[in-house]
Amino acid sequence: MSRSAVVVAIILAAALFAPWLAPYGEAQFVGGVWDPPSVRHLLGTDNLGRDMLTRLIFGARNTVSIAGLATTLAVGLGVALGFLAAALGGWVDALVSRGVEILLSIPVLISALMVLAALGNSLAVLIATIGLLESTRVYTIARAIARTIVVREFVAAARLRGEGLVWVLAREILPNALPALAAETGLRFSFIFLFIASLSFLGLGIQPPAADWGSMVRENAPAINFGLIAPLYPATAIALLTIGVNRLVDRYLAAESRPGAA
Amino acid sequence: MRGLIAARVGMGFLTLAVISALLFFATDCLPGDVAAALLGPQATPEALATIRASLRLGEPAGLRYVHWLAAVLHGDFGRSLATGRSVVAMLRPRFQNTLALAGLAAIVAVPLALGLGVAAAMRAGGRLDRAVSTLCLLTISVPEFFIGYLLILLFSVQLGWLPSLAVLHGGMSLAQRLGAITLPTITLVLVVLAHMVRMTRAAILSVMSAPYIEMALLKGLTRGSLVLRHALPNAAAPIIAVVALNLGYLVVGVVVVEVVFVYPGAGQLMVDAVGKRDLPLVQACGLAFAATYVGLNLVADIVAMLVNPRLRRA
Amino acid sequence: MSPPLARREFLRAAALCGAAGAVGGMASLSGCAVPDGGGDTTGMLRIGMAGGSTSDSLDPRTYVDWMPINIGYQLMNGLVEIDAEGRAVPELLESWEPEGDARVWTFKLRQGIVFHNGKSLTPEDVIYSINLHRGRTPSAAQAVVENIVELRKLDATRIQITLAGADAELPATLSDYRLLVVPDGFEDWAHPIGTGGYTLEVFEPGVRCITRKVGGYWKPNAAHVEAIQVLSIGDAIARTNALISGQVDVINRIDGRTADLMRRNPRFQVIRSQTGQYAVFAMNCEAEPYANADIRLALKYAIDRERLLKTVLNGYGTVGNDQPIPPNNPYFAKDLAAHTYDPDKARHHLRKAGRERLDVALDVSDAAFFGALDAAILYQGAAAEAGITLHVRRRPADGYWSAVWMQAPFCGSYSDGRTTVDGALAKAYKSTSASNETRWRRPEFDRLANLARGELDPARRRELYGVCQHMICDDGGALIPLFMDHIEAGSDKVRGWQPSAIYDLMGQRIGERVWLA
Amino acid sequence: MSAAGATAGPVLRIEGLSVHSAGGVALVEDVSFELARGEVLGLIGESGAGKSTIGLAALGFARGGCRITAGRILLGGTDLRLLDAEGLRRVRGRRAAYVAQSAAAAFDPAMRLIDQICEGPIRHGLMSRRAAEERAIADFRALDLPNPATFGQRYAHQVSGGQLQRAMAVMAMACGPELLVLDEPTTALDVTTQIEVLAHLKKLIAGSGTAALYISHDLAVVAQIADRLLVLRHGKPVETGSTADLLTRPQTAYARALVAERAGVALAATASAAAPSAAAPVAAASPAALLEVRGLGVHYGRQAAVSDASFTLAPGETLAVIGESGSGKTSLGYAVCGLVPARTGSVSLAGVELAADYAQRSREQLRRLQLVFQLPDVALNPRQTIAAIVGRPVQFYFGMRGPALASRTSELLGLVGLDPAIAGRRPGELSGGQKQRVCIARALAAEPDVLVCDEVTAALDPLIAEEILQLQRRLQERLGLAYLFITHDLATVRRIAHRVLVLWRGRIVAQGATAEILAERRHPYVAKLCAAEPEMRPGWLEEALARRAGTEPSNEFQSAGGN
Repeated sequence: MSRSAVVVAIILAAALFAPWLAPYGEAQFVGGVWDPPSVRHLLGTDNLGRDMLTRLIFGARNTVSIAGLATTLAVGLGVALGFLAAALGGWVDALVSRGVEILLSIPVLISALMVLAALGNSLAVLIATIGLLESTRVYTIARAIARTIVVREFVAAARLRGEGLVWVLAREILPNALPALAAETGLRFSFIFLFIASLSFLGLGIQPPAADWGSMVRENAPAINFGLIAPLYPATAIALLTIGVNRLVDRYLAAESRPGAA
Repeated sequence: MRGLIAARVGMGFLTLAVISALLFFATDCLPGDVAAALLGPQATPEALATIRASLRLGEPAGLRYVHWLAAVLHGDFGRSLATGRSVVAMLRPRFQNTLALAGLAAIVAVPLALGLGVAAAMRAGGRLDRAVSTLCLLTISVPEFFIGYLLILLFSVQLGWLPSLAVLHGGMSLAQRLGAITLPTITLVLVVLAHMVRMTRAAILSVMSAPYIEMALLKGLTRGSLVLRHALPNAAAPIIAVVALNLGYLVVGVVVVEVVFVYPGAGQLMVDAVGKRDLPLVQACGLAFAATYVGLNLVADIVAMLVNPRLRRA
Repeated sequence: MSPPLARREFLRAAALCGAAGAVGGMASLSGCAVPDGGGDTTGMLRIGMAGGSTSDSLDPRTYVDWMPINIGYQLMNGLVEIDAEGRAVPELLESWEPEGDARVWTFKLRQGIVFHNGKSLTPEDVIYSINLHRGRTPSAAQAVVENIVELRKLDATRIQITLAGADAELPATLSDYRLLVVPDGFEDWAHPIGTGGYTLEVFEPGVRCITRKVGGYWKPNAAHVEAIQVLSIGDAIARTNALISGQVDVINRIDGRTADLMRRNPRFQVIRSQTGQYAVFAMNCEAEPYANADIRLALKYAIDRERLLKTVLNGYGTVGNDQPIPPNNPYFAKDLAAHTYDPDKARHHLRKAGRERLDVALDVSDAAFFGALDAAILYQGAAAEAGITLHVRRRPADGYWSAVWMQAPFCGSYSDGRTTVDGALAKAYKSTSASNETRWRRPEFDRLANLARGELDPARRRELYGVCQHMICDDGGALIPLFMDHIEAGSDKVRGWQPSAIYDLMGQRIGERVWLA
Repeated sequence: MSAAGATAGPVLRIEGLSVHSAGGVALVEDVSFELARGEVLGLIGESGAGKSTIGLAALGFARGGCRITAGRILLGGTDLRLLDAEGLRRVRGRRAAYVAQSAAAAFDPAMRLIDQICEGPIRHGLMSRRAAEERAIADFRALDLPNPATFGQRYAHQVSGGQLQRAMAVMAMACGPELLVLDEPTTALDVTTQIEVLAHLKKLIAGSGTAALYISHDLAVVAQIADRLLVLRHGKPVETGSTADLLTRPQTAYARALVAERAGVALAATASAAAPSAAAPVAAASPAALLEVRGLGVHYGRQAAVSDASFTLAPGETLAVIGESGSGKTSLGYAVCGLVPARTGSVSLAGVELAADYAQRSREQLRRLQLVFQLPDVALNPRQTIAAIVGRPVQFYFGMRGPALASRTSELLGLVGLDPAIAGRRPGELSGGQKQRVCIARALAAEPDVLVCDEVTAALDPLIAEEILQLQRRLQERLGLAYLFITHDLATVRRIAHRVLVLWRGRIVAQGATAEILAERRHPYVAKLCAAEPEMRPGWLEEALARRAGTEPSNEFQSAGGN
């Protein structure tokens, strides 16, 4: 098990068994504001006097689960539409690409407020919103990758056999697009951590007192001015998971780019 | 090829029209209106009524949009509901500032990202590759405003080398201006660098095992020209896409950096406009961003076609 | 034989295609992207303040946020000023006399005052300036002058104001920051003409403003600095960093912790003003379950005010007792029992209301008041001890005052300090007020409040206002946990800087008051 | 074949060379040989005998994962194994050049041909850009490439396989290297192009004194160009000697089998040339035409690739389509399959007219008409396993699953002479020959009525090609399978084709029974085709060149026979 795999495993374990691992309650006030690390509070306390370690553990659960679901939705939707646009071309490509362009050029503030005004605020809405908005970015990259694969002969061979579009996309194009898509997915997962926080800041996100790493960085950020490192704990947690996940992607990418693989 | 471009430009205008409609009706159906936003909580109903009458807010949204569209077709983007000043006059200086900052960041970020991405791909698995990847992944683990705070804390407060306020005004010399926007530029570069570096690296690696790369190696080319002249062009499609995406972000999504560095950009103007439900201003800002983005996408598609000849047929 | 556009050249161009748009932008960077100005900076007071917006205007009728108000006081003068002790003192109105039942007042105009355009101050100017906010006007100050029935020029130096209802503290009411005096018939708000100590040089809404000193200012001991530059800095940390790194001399609205940090550094000074500004969780008394008085009391006992004061404000404030009059106000009812945190008493009131448990939602956003979300989360923790499940619903700051305030049954709200007790009561507690956020309508309260307003005898007025405070505290729908201090900070070079009785930055008159050492 | 002048020391000396794969399997064991200036050594052996590995080792290179484990590689006195990466880099392309087997895959799809060809000399600082381009254009003209001045402007996908292979030769010779490694350079070419490329290479090698390592499986081709031969089997040297000695008096049993095999094919070719021998199938005289093509026209933009082609194909019949590269053979095949929609004319299968575009054809129609691509490197999905590639049509058309599917897949792999154990591997790990057999297996998996083969057996060595042809004949007799066989190998045409169709610049110039067409050679072009078939006799190339350079083709070809 490589180092990064261990790190990711630890974080997933924390996410899964949060209630049993956390020393205190998720919303429990246990001390002063930004108390330094002590025996009772290994990482000190946060901006409201809650135990930082507890918040990180519960934060892991919310962040990883929501980011995981949102990434799956974003990558699934983005890749499917991207491949369809590349494979079919013509008006399908034009229609979807322009639609994506529209979504991308509307500032996130307005789209988030629009969704909030229309659908209210629930975890499902949060995940759907992130999934939809991020899928536009995945779409752009997936389409670019697929366009170079669609013109190759083995795709023509499959189509000539009478294969359906779904088979061509899933078994002929996807395997060749996986290395680059894996890199994109790894990054998208990390971008979404912070996207959850910025949406929560707008009111469309995780309701207090639930914790998520991105919001913890935002709430504790002022401490940096007083020479306190409170915001660095959640920031480090995000960094560890980000580097862990993307290092695993690199391992897969290295295996895939060995000659004979492509 | 020219026919293709003309069609795309036509589509671009259509897209802008749809965006303007979407922005209008979206902002319009958000709670509250410009009168309530202007007068604040203590407003009396009579005062609200006066303003609403003077700004013709009573008319149905559809009609107001048609009026706006008709005016735009005659080149008049209308006046701000909140201040009565011409929307274009309010937007132009700020949009120039946004483009200047985004441009400066792009000039630094894009070549740097491609360079680092290529270097990382060339020595995949080596120390440089790991170092570059770790640095990039660190920058995307922290929200933009926090990167800004850290830079200000280090360069402005501790070392005092650079100002933390990027308030541009006429009286400043070019050196002062550049000094003022150095920190925001560094922040933006760090924010967009990671995505481009990682995608460049992945795209090149997924091409490195192709037979023509082996052939180029057997022709005795240096690893550098091998990657730059053969791997990069064939891996260009996703790279161009990710560069376009991030340039779009530099222009459309940079409000946070404007807030932290107090930079008079169009992002903050749009946030205020939305907050005040100042529809003509929201439209103008929205269209400026959208036009930039649609333009970027068009250029990206054309470059992708030029770089990969096989796409030209498609 | 070379191909028309060698692909290599194009590839290099493609790598920089993102910058193509920027080259245009770069050209503008050296050009003047923003109008010129801001020349001499010697002896310039640099203020970095929150409260600016790109849609600001210098027309007093549009003043809602703090930056335009500050600039207003640099260029123009008000009718009446509030001094450090909170008393109404003359500004352009030299003296005043109420008649009989405080319904008709006569004001004497200060003489020898000249506008920046050379025109001397006349009653017509004052009357025009007040009428700007009366009748069909878009002004938010309409409520303040609503009580005025008639405004008449008596002679070259005096004007008479007739009120609908008696108001013993009319002078204090006329100290409102929107009642600034401009020449009769003046309309060109882009270049306001006032009697203030400074004239406008550069004004970019939501960015910055520079005013330069005018010679011969009538007000004694005022307008010391050569010029004033106000920068709009919305972000609190950006403001703090700007001050620490010496780019500004004065900043407003800092939080309790930054205040402590600043006080430890001799290069800076921290000014703390207790102006009666308070945070409130407003319950809609006409909606369930808040219609029941016991439910309201249960909720009032279920909040830990001391912890809020320590955690949210870091001590920079005073504990509130669910009524709008602050302890440092002469009319404060000292005999009021404090609603200190008592989960058992809260449960007792719940049971009186026939319930074992209570499940309510509190809508809140930092747009309501600084630290509102943190306060709500702390309240959530404390209320749980009293068997009350409080769902904190975070709402967007955008459009908060239209979509949440006065809409959600239980939401965060705010009130800035008022110059008069009646102002405070009229704003949110009288049945007739449009901004009665708790919809707590008691005719008896209205009668007593109006009686007190017209009562000239201070002792009697204090007794009446005492009863009013009891009524709001015991029965009202406003849970007021904290009075919040205004905290501002600046470099030690700024001299003559005093705490103020209303608003911050010396009642927004810092520009003409302080000087640089 | 000029005598090998041993002026300076040997250009290349390899001693005790061993190369192991990533898994530790020995691909090449203890191979030694020497190569003097201007000399050509032929490396002969079945596919998988390590020929390419040795060729690459001559440039100090080992494919992904493999390692040169023992031996010395002396190029003009310098041992490549002692050089660091930079040293190797300076040698490759400049002093030693490599010509890959599949030019289509070896050329960078996103770069103009002229840029790739001139890249070597420019990067090695030998020539200015202008000089490199002029030399390339001169070489294009020397190799009869169409309008040489602008040929370089085109991209790899805009040029035919044969033209690309010649461009590859130009690229290799661009730096005037001391050593040239040719990895089966002409196998994928039709015969007339083959002799031209061979002639050009021979002239280059002789003229510039370049030493050449010629890797091939086709004895006849190597015989024309190699001075000496080295026979390899499973990575170990079997026999070596001068070409003449080895062809006439092979010592070892394996070498003898190889020579006999090639001679046998030649014999059969000559036999059938005289009269359709028993081996040649008699056209089954069933009346109903399985495939009927009327007035077929194919256009790329304004250029007409095929115009007014009409022919029929009966069940169990093999129709060969022969013609020079660029004559429209492939376009005709693609149009029949609907991959390139024909602009005029019609194609009908068993009486039912097929839509011009494959997308509109029914699944059954697509199943009954299968196409095998010319270039195996690009026709197989690099990320799928062989089992998936070959198994999919069986699963798709016949719904077979699980063990039944697995056994049918193994059966198909066996059919085309592949060890079923490779089912788990990916195309990238196979040799060119193995890949082509996977393509054929994939087509046969659909059990089609008509199989359109675009130069499929060209890349296979004779032993396997023979088995494929016998297999196709068996399927033909058992299932009545019909073939539209696009090829340039007249030997194959004689052995299996009932009828022949000759294409010249997109038009059918001759059509009829194989024996008739090949015998009478009325059309000058057909004669040229027949005369160009290489025989396993040294010196034949010179005669053929002389003949072509001379006048009308003489018919003494008739009496050529293996000796």
